Amino acid sequence: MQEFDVINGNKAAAIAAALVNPDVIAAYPITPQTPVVEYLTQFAADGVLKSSMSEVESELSAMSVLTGASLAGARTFTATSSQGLSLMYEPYFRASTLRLPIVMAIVNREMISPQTVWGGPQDSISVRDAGWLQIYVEDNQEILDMIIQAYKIAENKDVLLPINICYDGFYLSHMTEKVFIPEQEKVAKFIGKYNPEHIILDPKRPMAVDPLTNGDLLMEYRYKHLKSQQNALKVIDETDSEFEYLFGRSYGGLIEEYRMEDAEIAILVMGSLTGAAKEAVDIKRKKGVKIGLIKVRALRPFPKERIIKALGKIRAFGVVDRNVSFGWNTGVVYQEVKSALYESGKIVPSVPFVGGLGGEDITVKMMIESIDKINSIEKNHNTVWLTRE
Amino acid sequence: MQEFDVINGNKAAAIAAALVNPDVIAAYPITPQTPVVEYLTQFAADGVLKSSMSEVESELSAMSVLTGASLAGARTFTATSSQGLSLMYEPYFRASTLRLPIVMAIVNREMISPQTVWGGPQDSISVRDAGWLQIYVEDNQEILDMIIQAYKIAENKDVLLPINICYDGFYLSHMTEKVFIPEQEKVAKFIGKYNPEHIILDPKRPMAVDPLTNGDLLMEYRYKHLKSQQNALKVIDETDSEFEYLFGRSYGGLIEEYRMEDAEIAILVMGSLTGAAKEAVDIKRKKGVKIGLIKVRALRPFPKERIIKALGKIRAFGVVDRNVSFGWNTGVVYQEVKSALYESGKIVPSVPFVGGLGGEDITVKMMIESIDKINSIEKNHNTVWLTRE
Amino acid sequence: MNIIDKLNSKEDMISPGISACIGCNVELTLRTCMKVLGPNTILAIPPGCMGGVGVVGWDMMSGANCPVFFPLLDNPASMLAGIKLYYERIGRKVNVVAFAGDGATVDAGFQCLSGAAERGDKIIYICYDNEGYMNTGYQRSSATSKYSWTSTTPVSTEGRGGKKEHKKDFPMIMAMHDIAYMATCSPAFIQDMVRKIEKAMEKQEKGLAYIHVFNPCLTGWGIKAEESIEVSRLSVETNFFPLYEVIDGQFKINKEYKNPKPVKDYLTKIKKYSHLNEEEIEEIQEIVDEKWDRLKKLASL
Amino acid sequence: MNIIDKLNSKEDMISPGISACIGCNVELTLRTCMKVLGPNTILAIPPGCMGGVGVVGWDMMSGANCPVFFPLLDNPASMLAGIKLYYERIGRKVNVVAFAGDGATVDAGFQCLSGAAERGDKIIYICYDNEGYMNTGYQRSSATSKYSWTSTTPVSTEGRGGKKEHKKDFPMIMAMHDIAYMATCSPAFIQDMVRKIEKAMEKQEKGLAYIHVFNPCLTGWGIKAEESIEVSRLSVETNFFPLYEVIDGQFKINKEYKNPKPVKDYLTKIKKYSHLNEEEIEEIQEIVDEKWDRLKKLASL
Amino acid sequence: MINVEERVALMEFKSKYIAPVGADGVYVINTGDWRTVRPVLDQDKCIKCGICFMYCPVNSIVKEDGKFIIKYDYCKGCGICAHECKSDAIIMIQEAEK
Amino acid sequence: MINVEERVALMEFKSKYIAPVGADGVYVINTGDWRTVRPVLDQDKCIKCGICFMYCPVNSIVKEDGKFIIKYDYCKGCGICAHECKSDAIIMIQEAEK
Amino acid sequence: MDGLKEIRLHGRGGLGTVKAAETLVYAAVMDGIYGNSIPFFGFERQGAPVTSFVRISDKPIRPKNRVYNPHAIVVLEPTIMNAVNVFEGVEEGSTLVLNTALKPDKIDIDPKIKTLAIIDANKIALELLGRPITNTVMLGAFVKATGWVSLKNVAEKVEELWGAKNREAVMKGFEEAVIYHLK
Amino acid sequence: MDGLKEIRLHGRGGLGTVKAAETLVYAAVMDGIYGNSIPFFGFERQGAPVTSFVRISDKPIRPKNRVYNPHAIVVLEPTIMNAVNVFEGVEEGSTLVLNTALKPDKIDIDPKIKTLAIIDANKIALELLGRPITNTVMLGAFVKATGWVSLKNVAEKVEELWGAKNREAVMKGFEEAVIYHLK
Ligand SMILES: Cc1ncc(C[n+]2csc(CCOP(=O)(O)OP(=O)(O)O)c2C)c(N)n1
Ligand SMILES: Cc1ncc(C[n+]2csc(CCOP(=O)(O)OP(=O)(O)O)c2C)c(N)n1
Ligand code: SF4
Ligand code: SF4
Ligand code: SF4
Ligand code: SF4
Ligand code: SF4
Ligand code: SF4
Ligand SMILES: [Mg+2]
Ligand SMILES: [Mg+2]
Repeated sequence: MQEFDVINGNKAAAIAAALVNPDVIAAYPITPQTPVVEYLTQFAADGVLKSSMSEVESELSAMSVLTGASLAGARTFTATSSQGLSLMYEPYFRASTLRLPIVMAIVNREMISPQTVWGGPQDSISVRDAGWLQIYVEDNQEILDMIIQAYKIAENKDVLLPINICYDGFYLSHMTEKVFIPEQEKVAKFIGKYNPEHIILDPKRPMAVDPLTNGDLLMEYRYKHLKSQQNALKVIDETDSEFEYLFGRSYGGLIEEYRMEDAEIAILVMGSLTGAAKEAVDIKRKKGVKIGLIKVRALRPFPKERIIKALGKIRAFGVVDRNVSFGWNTGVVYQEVKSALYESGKIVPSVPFVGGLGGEDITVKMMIESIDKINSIEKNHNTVWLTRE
Repeated sequence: MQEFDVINGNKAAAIAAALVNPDVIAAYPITPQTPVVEYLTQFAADGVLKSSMSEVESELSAMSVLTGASLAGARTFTATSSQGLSLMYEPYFRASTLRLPIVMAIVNREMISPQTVWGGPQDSISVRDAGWLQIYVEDNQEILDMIIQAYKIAENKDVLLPINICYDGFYLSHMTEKVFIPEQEKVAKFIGKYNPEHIILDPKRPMAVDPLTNGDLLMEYRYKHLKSQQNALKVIDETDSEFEYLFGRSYGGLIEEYRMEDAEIAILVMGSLTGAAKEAVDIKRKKGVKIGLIKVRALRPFPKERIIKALGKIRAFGVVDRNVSFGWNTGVVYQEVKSALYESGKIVPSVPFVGGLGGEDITVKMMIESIDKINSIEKNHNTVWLTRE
Repeated sequence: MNIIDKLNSKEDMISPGISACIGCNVELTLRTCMKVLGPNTILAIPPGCMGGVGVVGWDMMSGANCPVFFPLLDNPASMLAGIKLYYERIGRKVNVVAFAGDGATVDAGFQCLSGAAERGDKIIYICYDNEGYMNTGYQRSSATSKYSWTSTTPVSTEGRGGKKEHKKDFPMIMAMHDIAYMATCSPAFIQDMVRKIEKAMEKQEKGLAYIHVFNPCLTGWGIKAEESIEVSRLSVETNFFPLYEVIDGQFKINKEYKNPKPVKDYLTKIKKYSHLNEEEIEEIQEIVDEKWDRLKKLASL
Repeated sequence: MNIIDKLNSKEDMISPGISACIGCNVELTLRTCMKVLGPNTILAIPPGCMGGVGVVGWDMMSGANCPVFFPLLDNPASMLAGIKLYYERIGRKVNVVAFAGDGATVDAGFQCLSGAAERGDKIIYICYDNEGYMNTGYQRSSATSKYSWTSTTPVSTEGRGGKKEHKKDFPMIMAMHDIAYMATCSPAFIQDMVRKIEKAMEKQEKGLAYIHVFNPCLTGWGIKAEESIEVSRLSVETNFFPLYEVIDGQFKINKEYKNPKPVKDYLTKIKKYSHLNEEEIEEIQEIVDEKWDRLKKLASL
Repeated sequence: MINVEERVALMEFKSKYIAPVGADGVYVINTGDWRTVRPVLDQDKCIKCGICFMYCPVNSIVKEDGKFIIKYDYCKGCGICAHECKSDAIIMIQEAEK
Repeated sequence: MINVEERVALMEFKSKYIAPVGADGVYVINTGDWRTVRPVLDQDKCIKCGICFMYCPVNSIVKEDGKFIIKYDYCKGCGICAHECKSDAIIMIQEAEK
Repeated sequence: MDGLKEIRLHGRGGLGTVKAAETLVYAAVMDGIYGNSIPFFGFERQGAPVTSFVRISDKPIRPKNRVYNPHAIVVLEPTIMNAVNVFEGVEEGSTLVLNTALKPDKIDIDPKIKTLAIIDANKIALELLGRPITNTVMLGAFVKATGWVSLKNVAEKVEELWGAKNREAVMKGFEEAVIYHLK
Repeated sequence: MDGLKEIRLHGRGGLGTVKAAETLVYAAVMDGIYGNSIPFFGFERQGAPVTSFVRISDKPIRPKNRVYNPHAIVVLEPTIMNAVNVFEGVEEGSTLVLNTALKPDKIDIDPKIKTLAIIDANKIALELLGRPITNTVMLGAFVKATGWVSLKNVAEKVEELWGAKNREAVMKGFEEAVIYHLK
């Protein structure tokens, strides 16, 4: 039998990091991520974690320390939320364009203003175009498993990109449930060693990092960056399979399909609200509604092909977004899904939902109502706000 | 006859700001924006500009000073580029969610890495989802005119949002051409006074700014923010007409259509490369190709309806992006256009182009090739990279 | 008017019920400073305990009787600078004041503050130094003192650990910015505090006035609620946190003890130091003595 | 070995052809420091003149013979801290060094540097202070001295203007961070500079070593190329920029002149001060004298 | 099924503001409810020095007609007043359940 | 018309690196070309003090066999050596067009 | 047990309310069933009222949101009921576990409550632990009142977290809680 | 003038190359035609070679990119030709305006150049302005060689920017430039 513990999402993240035992960790506390930092320091004090830790004075420094460490050849880890992510935006963007496979957990928290500390992935979704890989998870087990997978994905020679594992603040970070904990050796075997050959700061192998660069060469690097994102599509799926082989758990890679085999309509979700949505799907299925669910796990790279395929035979779908795209009057995932489907050359009637911002609950009841709505549309529909009644 | 001068884009921006004479200016130098700051200080030293100026120690402070000033009731101005925009991302995002009508010019510059100082709107496009209005312009006259319009749009009671006027670094910022300069009184009359009633820090009217806020209320503010972006769709078009009435120049508002009346295919562009594209359109038109052009001026709010309408009778189109969406293998504007068209319920064959990154030129020749490509497609096509040969 | 009657005559600018810990001396400091500053004040409370306990308010209600707002953790001084610039411009005298934790001041917001200091922005910046990030559960800050336990500088099972570095000497660093006014304060010395706030109000028209208040945190440090003031007093009486001020570059020590108490008297009142051995206490005593000597030198005419 | 032979025996770590202005003494400082530091060094060059002139390289070529990189303007110290942490971890001794302008150091990157100083990150941080943002065309920085013309502190047609505030006293501020080593340098005093870099290398294992080099900028300030060194020397001989060091908290003045030259001798060599009248020169003399007095106090045993 | 119009109406029901401001009065937490021990001041022992007044973190002690009075509305029962009083004029007693 | 495959091939032609590194040797600008005036050292006047060597910003002066020699490859012609030399052993002369 | 049980705990900042909730989940998992818990996160300081939610079920639990309609309410500190409405949203037929020195007839109880467990946890905690930290005592009382998780597994986790004295507190809580069945 | 003319100027950092380019645009606009100019921005410091581009046309100019195939090349400083290939991409039949003290036969000139204007601008600048800043002299020579903009408007703008002495420099440049028609 596998070992398990009853822990919250932050502890799952910290344990995952400890299992990986990265060389350098630098993090700055922010609600709801703070306990990750505290667990890690405690693990270090207890001798369980051997990483070098830097107690930085801000998130800008946290990401900068990791950028430096990664350039020196280190495997690294950090975690942050909302304002912290915003403050580190400059080095965050650059970590990807330098092709450094840094792993960062984002404990999703709504963006100020208004002043709030509660959940909502507006923070990470707003920076989805900074070149990182971004994966959103549903429960504490997935947090732990995906932080481990993250290293293998990010450090893959065909990828070499930083990666975010994003999980909802409070809903997961502070939610306690049972989580299986793999053995450290198995994890070590799974992820292997990080041997950077593409970029390094080492007097034994002197090179310049980031010389001034002409436009044509810059375009070449961009092209390669985009290609590596596309490579990640395959690598994320494969890594999930390899993980399953070794640890017996899998998540479907880029997306998870739930009861989609014979579905006529579909609901697309992301993150911790998937649980309530699955519950609602089961309830409606019992009532004869042929509803299926797609959990979008990878937002970057966007799993265009898999979504087109999954929605191939669908009559109507809806997307529940716990975030907004300010210039569009809908959520962001909905935008992305439309963009994907456009390329397939076929229009499927759709309805965007927005709700659960700033820590608001999205309940099973709201999900059922959403399914009813999806079931009723015949063409594209305006945004529906999911609110408390 | 109107007065004119022969000036570069940065000077056009500085003159526009001086004509508006905002209360508080705070800016930090960065190539290619720097001359804006220098012109403004010189205007102030010469007594032409009466604004209070703050010589901040970073862009984070620049935006923070303006946030404070705007909360106190000031009309404000700043300008930045690339890394500067990245460093101010945290207060930048918040300026919009606080609903402060700050006006900021973005002198577009490619994002590091690689290290570069040359043009490309990757900087502002990457933060398009931070709640600001964003307008992209084509030449120096449009810089000047739009910075003036920006105040009227941003401070409109139905909008009350900050706004970026974005222009290409070097291609416009350092390019010299003839620019008409309106009279200050006329400008003052056009934009009127800023009388903030929605949010203020004033002992005469004590209130808290940004108390801790529950999710349901936060959602309400988000809803209102989204709505104000939608309101801006109308306000941007209207302001353009009012401007035309007073100053005799207009730009089409959200989008400009060029030779679209009888067009069968279309090319969509944004920013300074529009000039080369128009040139190419004229050349191809002479050869009998029924090509039209759409200049996307507003990226936020995204002019969904107007684009759907403009592309209504088109057989095929292409989008030339001087930027990338890392997780998509195309540029961002292309993503947005697909998203818009999806809602119209009709698929028009399309082809995305990416080029001109990091200061690379997009020449008339490249534009002609792109038009040929658009003319040849029958279904959606993969990304085409526009490179030097 | 004596200090009691003076304070008694002033309006409390803060909501009477905020959820600070029972006995919190930061709450006392805030209420006292704001009584002196009065209603013609715009107050910035960055993220931290005071923001967390409701001073900025909740939903559509305010937590204060004057304009109050949340700057970001990293930009209080710059936001204030912008506010003040506008009020100066329109010719209105208003106190533009930050009441910020050590995290916001000494760490995340330091650069903005340093910039404002150099530019001479006419603001009053009060830092309440509780030696850590309390709002997020007591993590280490640059202001945390040597050997302190915090949740990110834990103590091993053998009782070794705590923070390895001594606190950043922030009052001195601010003094070296050559600002209009710099002063240190303690909630145990209310009269001294009131005078210094008044001085800051006077000096603010010349440039930045900075006040550093040392506020032992009951919950984070492990202090009994009723000893809130006693421990604060000990920090001064042991020279752990000397009270001094710098006016136009002139250093002046405000409390000088012929025989300062040993720093041990202070340390042993506080749970976060409970793992310290004699050498460690001795080492802290030495640091305190050295810093005191330097201060004396600077204050010598 | 005398200083000449010592330097002559060292390899030039920088590309022989970089496009710094003709006569730039920052180029001299960089080459000299890097000769001492040698090839076992990882060098950070943030955005600024030295990065702009090619020290980090171009396209796929490097501008140096050792690992060199561009940190951001605002994060050099933190990136170095990360690099050093890893090298410490794997047990390799490497000099991890920033060569950063005053803009990167005193303004945009100060917070990162202050954090690294407090944590005691084992890096060497060299700031070349040319009193402004030269790479972007000479705008004001916090290190710009009082009354300097810059492109953002212009002089009116009546000849009044320039910067209103005096330069942030950054060496002193860094000294008050209680770091392992702090020293000021001048390109006119190469021997002193070489010794201080060596000292920094020795001290770096104890924590942060900070070196502040004062580098008059020909192009920005308006100095004749051949007077590059002469003007640098005058800044020291007039006490405008005293040479001193702080080792384990002990202040030591390195060049003390019985009769320092009047600061006017220095100011009148430089075009950016050409609009100054007698009172203004007098005022700067007073600032210089006051600062010198404070330094003397701190250096007194 | 979700009625969109109703939902949208719900989005505008709570606040008359478009920006996050607190302008509807002062938000007060009943911190008197937190008190588990209660300070009791003995006017006979009191020498009217005002120390308790000066140090009360919640401003629960006021001077009225030359006397110092504890107002219990917000008093959290920290005990500072009792601890600091040099005349032992304040004692702390257990608060009863209501 | 644009051949997509060819264009994409063009995207990978220049660099073997995927990250922006400078590892193909040292980038050198021929700053000797900038020189409009040229320092000329008179060995007879020279007292071998090394001051010119110490202050040359581009390392264009070297000590060889006890003598100081100006290498003109990168010398920008700043004149510092001439200005600092206490023995007037260096003069600056106009550079000729090639 | 049959189906999903939702529980709400009311305590004060610094009294271990969240930890108590997590202990219930742990015990459920050790019992072989399922559970999750989530605190309501406000900005509570020492002394302020806090709330925590628990779900226990014999089937896997997917929703992760707050509890709106609890089947059981645990009040860890007597004076809390002065400050908050602990009965909000309570389901018909629910259980209330209350720390009080008062008798049931002195307490205002919502009519939907059908099972009432009363215990003077302050007294027990003071005796056993020297401080009025009641969470472990209340866990014992909760187990007695509901039987939803096993006493053994609660006690074991408590001992692991806080030592033998607190295990004793759980036991004492179980023993001394008085159960009333209300109509 | 007929159609679009593209011009490339070569100078050194600090010598006013960009300003010279802008002056040409200004003159064109005052002449009633169109123009734009854009500097090639590298990281040039004092002394390093720099480049600037100008377009002049009787029709509005829409493209804003760099000039690849110039119809005229202006070399502001004699030693530049040692450092860069000033003839890159030059169109057949173009004009070269060169600051040099040498005679044409001593200079390596691309065969596509059909008009050559030679002037010892350093000498003139030193005489007139006391410094070898040649941009205004070269503008005069350029006008003489091409006639694309009017001398009057160039001279006026130069006077506005740099005063009467420099106006004189323009005139002198116009007068003293020697034009050769090459085969
Ligand atoms: C950019 C950013 N990072 C992190 C946080 C999270 N945060 C909120 S308060 C706080 C601690 C503040 O400490 P301090 O200023 O000392 O105030 P205290 O909590 O001690 O009162 C932190 C880290 C934040 N709000 N913003
Ligand atoms: C965040 C950010 N803002 C602005 C810039 C633009 N910038 C590049 S170099 C520079 C000036 C640096 O000044 P300093 O450090 O003193 O170096 P110097 O140019 O004087 O050598 C500036 C402002 C930048 N690179 N990054
Ligand atoms: S945690 Fe400390 S500083 Fe914060 S409210 Fe409680 S006692 Fe005061
Ligand atoms: S601008 Fe100044 S510091 Fe920069 S290279 Fe030129 S002389 Fe040196
Ligand atoms: S401290 Fe004691 S003696 Fe003094 S006023 Fe208060 S109760 Fe009276
Ligand atoms: S117990 Fe505390 S809160 Fe109550 S009156 Fe005394 S000092 Fe004030
Ligand atoms: S002229 Fe300048 S560069 Fe040339 S050798 Fe002399 S000092 Fe060196
Ligand atoms: S400075 Fe003059 S004397 Fe000294 S070595 Fe150089 S040339 Fe010779
Ligand atoms: Mg603190
Ligand atoms: Mg500088």
